[in-house]
Amino acid sequence: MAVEIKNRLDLAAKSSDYMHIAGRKIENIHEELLELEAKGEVKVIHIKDENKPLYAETLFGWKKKIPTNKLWHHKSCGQCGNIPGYPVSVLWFMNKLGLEYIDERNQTSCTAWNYHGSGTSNPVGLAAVAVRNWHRAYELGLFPLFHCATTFGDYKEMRNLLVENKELRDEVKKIMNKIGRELVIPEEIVHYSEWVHVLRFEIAKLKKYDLSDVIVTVHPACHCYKMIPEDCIYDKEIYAGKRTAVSTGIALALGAKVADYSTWYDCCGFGFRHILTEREASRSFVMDRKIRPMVREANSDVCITQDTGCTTTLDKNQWIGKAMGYTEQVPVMSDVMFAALACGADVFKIVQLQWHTTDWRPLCEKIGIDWKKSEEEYKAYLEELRAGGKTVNLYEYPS
Amino acid sequence: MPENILVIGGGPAGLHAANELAELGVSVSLVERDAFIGGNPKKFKYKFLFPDLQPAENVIGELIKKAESNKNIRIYYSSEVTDFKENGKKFDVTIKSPKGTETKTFNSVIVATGFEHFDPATDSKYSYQLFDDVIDIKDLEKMMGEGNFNRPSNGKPPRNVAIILCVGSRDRHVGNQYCSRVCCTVSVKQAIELKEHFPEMEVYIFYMDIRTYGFYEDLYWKAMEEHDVQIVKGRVAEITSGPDNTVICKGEDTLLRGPFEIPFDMVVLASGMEGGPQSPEMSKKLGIELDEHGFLKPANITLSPFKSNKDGIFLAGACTGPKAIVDAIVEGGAAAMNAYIYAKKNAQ
Amino acid sequence: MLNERPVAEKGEHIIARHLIEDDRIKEEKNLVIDGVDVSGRWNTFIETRVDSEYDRSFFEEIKKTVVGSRINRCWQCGMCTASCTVTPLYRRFNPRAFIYMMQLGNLKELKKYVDVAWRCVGCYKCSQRCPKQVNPAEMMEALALVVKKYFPEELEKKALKIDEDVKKIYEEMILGRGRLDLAKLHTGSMRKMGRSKELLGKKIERDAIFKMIKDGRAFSVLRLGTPPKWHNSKKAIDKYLKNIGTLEESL
Amino acid sequence: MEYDENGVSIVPFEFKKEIFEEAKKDFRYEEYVRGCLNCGVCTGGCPPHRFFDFSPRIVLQKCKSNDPALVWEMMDEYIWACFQCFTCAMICPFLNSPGGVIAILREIAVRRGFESAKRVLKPYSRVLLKLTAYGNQLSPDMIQPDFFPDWGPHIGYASQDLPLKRKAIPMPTLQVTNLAWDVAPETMKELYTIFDEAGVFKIIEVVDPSLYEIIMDIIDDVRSS
Amino acid sequence: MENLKENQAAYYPGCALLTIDRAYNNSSKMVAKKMGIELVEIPDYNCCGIGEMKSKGCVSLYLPLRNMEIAKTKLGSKNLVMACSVCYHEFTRSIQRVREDKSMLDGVNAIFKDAGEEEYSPDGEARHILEFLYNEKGPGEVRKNTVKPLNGIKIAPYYGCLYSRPSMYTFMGKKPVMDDPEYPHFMHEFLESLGAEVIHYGNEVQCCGGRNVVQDEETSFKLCSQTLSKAKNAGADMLALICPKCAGALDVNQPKIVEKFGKDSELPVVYLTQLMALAFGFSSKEAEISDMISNPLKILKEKGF
Repeated sequence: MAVEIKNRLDLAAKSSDYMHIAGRKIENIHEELLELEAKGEVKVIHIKDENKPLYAETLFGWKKKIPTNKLWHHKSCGQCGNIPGYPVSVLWFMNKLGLEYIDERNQTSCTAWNYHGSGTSNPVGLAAVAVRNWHRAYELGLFPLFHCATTFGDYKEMRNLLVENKELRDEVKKIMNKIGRELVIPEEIVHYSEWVHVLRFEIAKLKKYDLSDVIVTVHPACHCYKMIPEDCIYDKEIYAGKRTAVSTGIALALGAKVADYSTWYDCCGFGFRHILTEREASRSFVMDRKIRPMVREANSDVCITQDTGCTTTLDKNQWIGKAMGYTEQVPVMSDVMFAALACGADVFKIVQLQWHTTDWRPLCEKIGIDWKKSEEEYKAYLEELRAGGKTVNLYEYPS
Repeated sequence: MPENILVIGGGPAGLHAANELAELGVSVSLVERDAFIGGNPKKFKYKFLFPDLQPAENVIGELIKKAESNKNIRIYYSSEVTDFKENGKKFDVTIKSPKGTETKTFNSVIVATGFEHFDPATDSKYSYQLFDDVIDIKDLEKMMGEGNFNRPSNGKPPRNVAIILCVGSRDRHVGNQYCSRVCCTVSVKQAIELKEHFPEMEVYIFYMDIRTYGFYEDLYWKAMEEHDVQIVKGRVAEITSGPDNTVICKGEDTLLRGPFEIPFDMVVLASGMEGGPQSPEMSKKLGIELDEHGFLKPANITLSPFKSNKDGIFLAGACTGPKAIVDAIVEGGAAAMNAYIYAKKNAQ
Repeated sequence: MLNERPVAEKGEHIIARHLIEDDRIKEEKNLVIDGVDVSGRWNTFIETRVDSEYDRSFFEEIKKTVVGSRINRCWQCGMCTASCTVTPLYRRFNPRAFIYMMQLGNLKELKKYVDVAWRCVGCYKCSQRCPKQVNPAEMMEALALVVKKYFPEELEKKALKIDEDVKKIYEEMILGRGRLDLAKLHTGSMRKMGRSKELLGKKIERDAIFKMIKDGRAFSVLRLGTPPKWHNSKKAIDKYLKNIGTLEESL
Repeated sequence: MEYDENGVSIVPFEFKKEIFEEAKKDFRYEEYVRGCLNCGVCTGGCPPHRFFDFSPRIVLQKCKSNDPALVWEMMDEYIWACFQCFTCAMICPFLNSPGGVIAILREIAVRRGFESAKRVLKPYSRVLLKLTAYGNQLSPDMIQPDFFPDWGPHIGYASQDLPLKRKAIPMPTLQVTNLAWDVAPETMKELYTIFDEAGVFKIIEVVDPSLYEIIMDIIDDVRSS
Repeated sequence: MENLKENQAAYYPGCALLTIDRAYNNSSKMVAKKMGIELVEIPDYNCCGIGEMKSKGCVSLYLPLRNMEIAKTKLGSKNLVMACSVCYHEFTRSIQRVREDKSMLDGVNAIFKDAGEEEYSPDGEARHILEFLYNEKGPGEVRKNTVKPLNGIKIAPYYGCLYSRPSMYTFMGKKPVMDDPEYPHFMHEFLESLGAEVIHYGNEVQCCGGRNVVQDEETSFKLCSQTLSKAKNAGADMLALICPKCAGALDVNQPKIVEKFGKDSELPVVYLTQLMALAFGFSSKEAEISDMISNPLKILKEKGF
């Protein structure tokens, strides 16, 4: 039976100064990619100065270039369909920070959720979809930013497969020819949470509320840090460089307390197919392996995630816990949504917590956010729209 | 005029080689990067050596005393070889020490630059440096050498301890595919010492294969039969926070085919041995071959394990691969004899 | 061989259902929460199967017994199971695993095997071949002690109950009289198993019994008697068993 | 189909061999299945292992055994217990990817239209439809109380007044209800070409013919618009 | 106390041999006598525990050792001969356990003390009749005494488990020759000396499941049918035993086994000492061959006995 682990609040901010030994570990895919580019085999979407890149260290000590400007949003179906506050918060911050980007209709899903859930695709299909979307960013002269962790993981894998297999490249080139596109590969595959991570101190400057009383538990996304792990950000100032730093980084930068719990490494129970068709497994996993430890061990006020599926799974499955005596509840939101809350974004119009199942109101009250006022305003706004009013958009399509 | 022989590295192998050569009347120059000699056993304060659990001081202290008292041996502390040139069958070597730089001609050279302990901090799954109570083999050796058997986090005796084998060995993630040979034996030795100090403590060893080869097996049997050390088959996959200030080791018990998540007061990582940065450095400076594991490569691993691929340069000890102190000493002797023969032949 | 995929009673919508033991599936047939009908699969939960502690006290307990004194030696090489006479007949009978579970104090896992654990035939092949002289054959006796103490309810199940009852007959005879009356053992056991009718009702049994009566062997049993002064031994044994302070203690 | 007591379908050995060969022919197989030390680290971190008697170590061991019968044992149900979280691949000291092998095996099960795969995918067809017909896997109007009673009464909130609430989202791409975001028809057409070429439609035809018909109708509409 | 003479040995009969398996008891004594050793029964013997008392701590050790103590005090013999393999196992086990573990010796002696008996010190050995006759007299002596060789009879020797296993108990300190625990051969040699044809069939030391024969017929019958059919298929006319427990499983239960597993498992079973008695010139009546349920008399008659 789990017991409170109160003394582990300091763990996340622990630092360490070990040395990575250069030249060991897995071969660096980036060098091979550049070789292919030199041979004219592929085109590479480079991160240019105009992308205002910042650097972060990955698991084995490589420097990863994270572009922060001139980005092409590769949205996530789960986020847009289910947790709209998720992409909206990203755009909200981009506007706040005065960064350039494009969000458009010419983008498909990465199709990897379907693949990992059902197996109804193949590497050629996955890689072609990936390249199509990459090429769209390329032709606009922008760098793609991926919102979903599964997209991120899948695209990392597709990049590696494309770099390593000529046959696959040829297949994909053939398909690209048919749709009038080319084989392009981005220099780095970048997840929005990495963008948040490298800009976390900039973001923290926008902070409106004091979070020092808020205890946060972080749920890292498997497809972020477990798939192609060498590409993930680890920071020696965060968890002593032992756990992926994104999400924890922004929570710390915002001044919240990050508590450890015993099932940090566990997945959320999404299981791709399971969340839709076998929720028996998903909900058991959520309650037993994630929510209960988060509440019992860490007394957590909020669970912070970095991915679509995790947010949905952890949020939606708490209510049914009552059926089997799981009384623990904790609001769930992504790191960027939490940051937006802290920086004064509207609870309803921007962060859109109204779509969430678990009760997030006590958290708002703890932070000092007047959610009732927001709710009133939102209701009035809806009436306005119903009467034929126009949406106040964060962004308009480029003409 | 006596032969001049250079020994690089003042660990067990280098010291023994130097002592043997000095006995033969050779003039030995011993270059040591640290301010002391005795190598890793001295540096990390090893307490007892297997298999007979004699105090490390008896062995290492004896080697140091001999070297320091022999006037045929000149020891360069805190020094390094900065320049190395072949001069016919001889070698012109520049040694940089705090006292200055000097260039000498040597008839032959023995490389005994030893190994480095694998740093478990570079393998994230073990949470080393994240949890105070997760320590490694050399930390524990040092603690025990100082008479401290308590938990680093709170100074209290641990109720149970997990020892995790194959940390940094047999793992492609960290780039080390080889078996480090001695960690199993050191671990069972440490388990015995822990149990002797705290008989009530529970000690568990998580293993994939236990490789206490040869007579070292005696220690393994002793640990089980006399000290009730429990072995559990399964490598640990994760270490996380546990209740009451413990850390939880998670893994699969491959014999029961089920998951375990056990809280421990202290976890000891049996980190392996690596060639360290000094091996490629030697390879570059001396122009000798490096193997795919990051150690120096013997000319013929079976016939002449103590020879480098270059005539006149000999290898001894853990610079050619993980080995026990006794093997390092044996190789020191063998390298000394071969270096002496080479020097004698080509003295004119 | 089955013509249809086996369907479980609970959690039948879980694809890999046979990878979960039945008792780990929690499901309410009819359930309404907050006005929402979540009957059946909508409230199914699966319990985890994680081992979260090692119970060493259990190991110490076994180590104190005569039969289990070498439990600390076992290194799980599997020679015992490889040699075992019973394993080929009952795959789940695995001495190596039983010893391991006892070493780690994993009662939860052990309990799953109680139904086969008693089947050891005591042939000592395992003990002969064990490279560390753990004596697995006797470890199975230790296992019986464990079952008796920790899962007394399991002893009520049919096969185990018979084993236990027969053992009791042996015990009463040997400790009570100092000698064993094989005829009485046979008839007593048959009675315990509810097979008394077979004794004279079944031709094979009847033939053997008549044969033994005819050649006089049946009556020799009656003359076996009890060693003189056995009551002294009996008293000493009883005293020992009361105060032994281990799993072997008789209550 | 006949099944053994573990729910594994009974097929001739030759067929098992054929399936195993098909898996081995996949260009990723060699990279995913290198060697196995049987150390159990993969399973030690495996989330479904906590609930199912499912173990990536066993997956690897069975593949390494080179015994088609053992691999076949996993084809019906075993492979579908995996959560595809890739903890195993992250941690394996041999750099195997048991999760990746499972993806290959699932592909085969689906491509071949195994009964088990059909059973698994039946409730999944709505997602397949959205994805292949519109290039977008999920839509806000899919979350209906009927399908998600276990997500509680709040689910009702999402489905009430949905178009208005979607309209209130300050991103033009998101102001639709039948898709997660508004995908341009030209973009959909590109995707159809990709799926055609990669054989994805063919797979769906095998595994769910009626779904295939529906999808084709939609595609024809989009293509002719 | 009456000390034994030189050609006498202390003998532990055991419960089965005094009753149901009297044929084994009597033939053993007859054969030993013929070979020059008189087996003298110890008085006031008690049951060895027959393997069923192992869960009773030191009681399981006390039971056999009490008999060793009787042999020592009443007959002045440190050693004790017995014909039953189960008894043999219990005796050797007890002696070995108290020898290597002082705490167990103390436990046993506490019972001895409470019972008002003399304390036990582990200095003697238990001997199995086969091993005893082999080591004391040898196959040569057998051949010498054979007056009616068993020519033309194909015999499958069956040792069972506890005669030879585990060697850490059974053959500790036995001189001059130890039988092989995995491939015992003393009975082979005896049978050859008797003039019989020895059949090799692979199940010589396979278990008969006799220990659980009462409560677990299922297992025992399966094991027995394997052994019987293997021997029969190898061409054996009969199976020779050295343990009454094995007889319980293979002989007494044979009709049931045949009923369940078919005629393949039908094979006459006889004790080694009975065969020796026949070859030594005793009549089949004296050897009490008719006691066996599996009817070895028929084949013996065919072969001229």
